[in-house]
Amino acid sequence: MTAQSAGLALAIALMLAGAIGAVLLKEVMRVMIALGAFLFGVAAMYAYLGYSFLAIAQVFVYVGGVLVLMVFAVMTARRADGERPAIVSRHDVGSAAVAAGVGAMLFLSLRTAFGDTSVPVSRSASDLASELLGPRLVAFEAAGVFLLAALVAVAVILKGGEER
Amino acid sequence: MTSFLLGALWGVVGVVVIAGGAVIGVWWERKVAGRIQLRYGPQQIGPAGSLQMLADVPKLLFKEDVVPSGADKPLFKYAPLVVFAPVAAAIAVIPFAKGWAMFDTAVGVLFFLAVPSIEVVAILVAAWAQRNTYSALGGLRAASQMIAYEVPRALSVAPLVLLAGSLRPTDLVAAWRWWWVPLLALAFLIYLISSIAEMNRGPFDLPEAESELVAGYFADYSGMRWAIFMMAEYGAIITTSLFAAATFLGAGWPFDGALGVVALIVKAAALVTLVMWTKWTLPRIRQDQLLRFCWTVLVPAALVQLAIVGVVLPWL
Amino acid sequence: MATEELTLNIGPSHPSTHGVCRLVVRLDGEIVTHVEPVIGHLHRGIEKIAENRTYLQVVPLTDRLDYVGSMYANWAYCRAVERLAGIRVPERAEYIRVIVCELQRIASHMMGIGSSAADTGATSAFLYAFDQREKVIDLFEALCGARLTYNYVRPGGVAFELPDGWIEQCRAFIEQHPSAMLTIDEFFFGNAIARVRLKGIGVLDADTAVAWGVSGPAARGSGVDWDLRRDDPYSVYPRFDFDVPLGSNGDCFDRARIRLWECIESCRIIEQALDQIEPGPIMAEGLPRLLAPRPGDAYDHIESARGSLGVYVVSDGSPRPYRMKVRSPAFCNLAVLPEIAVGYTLSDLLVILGSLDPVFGEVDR
Amino acid sequence: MIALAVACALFSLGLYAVLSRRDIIGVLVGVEIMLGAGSVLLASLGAASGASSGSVQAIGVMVLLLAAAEAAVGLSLLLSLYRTSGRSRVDELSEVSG
Repeated sequence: MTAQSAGLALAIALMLAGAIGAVLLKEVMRVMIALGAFLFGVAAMYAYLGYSFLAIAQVFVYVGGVLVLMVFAVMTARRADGERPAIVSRHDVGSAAVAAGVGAMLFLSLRTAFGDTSVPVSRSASDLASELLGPRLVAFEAAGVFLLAALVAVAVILKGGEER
Repeated sequence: MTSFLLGALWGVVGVVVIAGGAVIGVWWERKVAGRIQLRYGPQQIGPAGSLQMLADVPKLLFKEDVVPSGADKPLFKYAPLVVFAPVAAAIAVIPFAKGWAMFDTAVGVLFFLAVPSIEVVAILVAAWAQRNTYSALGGLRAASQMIAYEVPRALSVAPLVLLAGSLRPTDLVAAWRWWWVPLLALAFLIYLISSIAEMNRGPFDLPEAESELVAGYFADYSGMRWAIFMMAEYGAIITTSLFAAATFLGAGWPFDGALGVVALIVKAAALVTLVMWTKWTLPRIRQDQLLRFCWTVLVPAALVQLAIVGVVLPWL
Repeated sequence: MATEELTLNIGPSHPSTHGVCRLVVRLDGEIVTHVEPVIGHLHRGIEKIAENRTYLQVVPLTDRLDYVGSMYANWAYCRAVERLAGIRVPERAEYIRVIVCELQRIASHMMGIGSSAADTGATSAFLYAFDQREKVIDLFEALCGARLTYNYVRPGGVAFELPDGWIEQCRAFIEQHPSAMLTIDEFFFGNAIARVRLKGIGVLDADTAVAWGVSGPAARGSGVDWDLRRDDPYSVYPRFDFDVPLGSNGDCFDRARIRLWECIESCRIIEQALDQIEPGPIMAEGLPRLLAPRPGDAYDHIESARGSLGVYVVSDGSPRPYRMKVRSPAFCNLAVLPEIAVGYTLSDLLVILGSLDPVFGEVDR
Repeated sequence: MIALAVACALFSLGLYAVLSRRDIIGVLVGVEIMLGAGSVLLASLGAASGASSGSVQAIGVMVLLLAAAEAAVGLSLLLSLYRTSGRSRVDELSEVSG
């Protein structure tokens, strides 16, 4: 086993274990930790594929931003009552079947698009910059506008809650 | 496989360097604080009390490992390790010499900046696991502060990246010229301030504010687990100072080779002392003032610095 | 991101409660919406114990009231007893009392300033203040052998003559003290962070201060021009020339900084007293071994470091006081805390508490 | 091919969370997992097809930004809901306005 395949195995194990935990665990903080493991695994996957910039950005934005925000929300929303907050779920065969079916469908339809996954070479961040500011400038700007809109939405929602 | 082993070896070296540095750092901090506060600091064990910490480590190891009855046991036990790990990881990308770092990657600067975000999650989990109101407040303070100060910290490093045209720390060292120091003085200052806030040190030590929150996010920890939090704090001081010394202050300049490493360590030690000096001189700022300072002073100043570098860049 | 109110118990054992006080705080986010000091953790029943001790035996009990300023409680109690028994105190004893009590004011204010500094996280300023306090306590140690509970002022005079060289030591201290105060003023009160932490925090207006019976530096910080040393002169105070520093905003900054200027004024008083003091007896003559004043009652008050400290003593003709009651300035000052702390943050709450400088030995008695 | 299988499995897991969780935070976690699965798929597809690294990373960064915005809005909904009702069930979302 080479170091690289070990890395791939680690990334996949992290992603799967994290996702399973995040879906099935009950206690909310453990769900968050499982989600953190999943996000980390995705970063590891990116790193394995050679997208090191994307991997770091994943850690930066997801782990440092989104996950912290979620934990923060959990703590502010339910720290006072003292009980161990659990996430209520309604496990049933139907939703499991639907989820599995969608997954299988995805797999079958995309199977042909994949050749044999080649081990990629290292890629630098500067071609990302030229890509973002060149052909995909419109999308980049649109993302910026979208983020701004999201910020405004957050402010409006929280304000509305306060007034109540 | 060999590269894997090599990586593991460097990992061990990094942890040892951080742990050893933390032990020296605690001693040094006590001496610096003593000097500032009209006291001596440790002076009984070893020359100038330098072996005091060696006496303290066994004490911490053998102290009872108290887990509060209401705590979430597994989270409580392992959160400190997750607090420490990213700090130790950060040392990997620091260019100790021209063209050499333990883990020389093309996105090293980003790596260095992203690492504390993992620490934030771990701190929040630790704060949560204790089920203590003080620690919860401390954790929330830590999270809001660390996320907010990531912005000016990243912005203050951006001019370096612009000048060097690379995110690889060793490239930054190679591209460094002496006139970067006056040009980037503002960025350096912002980097230092936001790093101090990022690692929850005085005057931004609100998350552990002794006079308000007792010890904040690690209020209920004792013994070695508490010591790991301290090690993470000192590790953060050390890596931050090393990074600043390597990138803003030109690493080993004016020397090369082994002498250059010594010069780097001397510069970093001076920065560590500066950080301690700041803590022991200044009062503690308040949470709302802290965040206002970040958004109204540091971020605009960092943007101004970035603009200045952007304007002069074409003529360099 | 405020959601619901959070109840937080601060103390009774907490780094910033300056003794054993419990604050029940309700927080909305970090904003204090309600605060209630729960006192009594240090209640030892001193007033009741005093009813079973002779008049002289009560003096050590008064040491334990305000343990940061024992001399004051000694003196206030002795003045009440002297008034009750009609004892005339020799002039030299009065001078010594003034000197030690002004030194005590410095020592106590160093604690007050130091805790204001420590509450805002300026541990070095705290130690600078404590360095000065240490010097005063060394003087007291030379005088009576004790560093905290002096038992020095006794009914009729003081316990011991000044030791040889003490006056010179004292002069040396008051010579360096004002400049040390200016250093602290520059180092702590001049610091930008300390200013934003203290200014405009816990504002107490003059009317509220009077209405709640707040006295001492806490009231003078709000501009209440009231100092018993000048407005109800006792002992030899009318012979000294001194000013009463006043604040204007009634915030934590003024309350803390007033103490600094009061220390400098205290140095002026001590200097004049050292110049004027003359040899003579230090204890009233012809005192009986066992004081048993005629039935009656007496009240006397002095300006302690915390405010108007009064002692009321009732005698039924026996050698033990029938009743002793202390009017404690720390208690009255603490009572105003809920009035001035609501609406500020948790961090401010502890700074406000520190700026009132309560000593719980005196609050709980 | 492994990457594709893993991504599809992750997507199913995320979808299952969205379907079965009754709590907004659980649903959000599910959505994050689905987004993550999509990005992994995209990245591995890009690597396999030999697309230019810049374009793959650019799209990845876009997804990242969208996910961050989604989380922010979702969490503010959660807090607002929690504030009004003290609970955070999905069923109650229909009653939130403003």
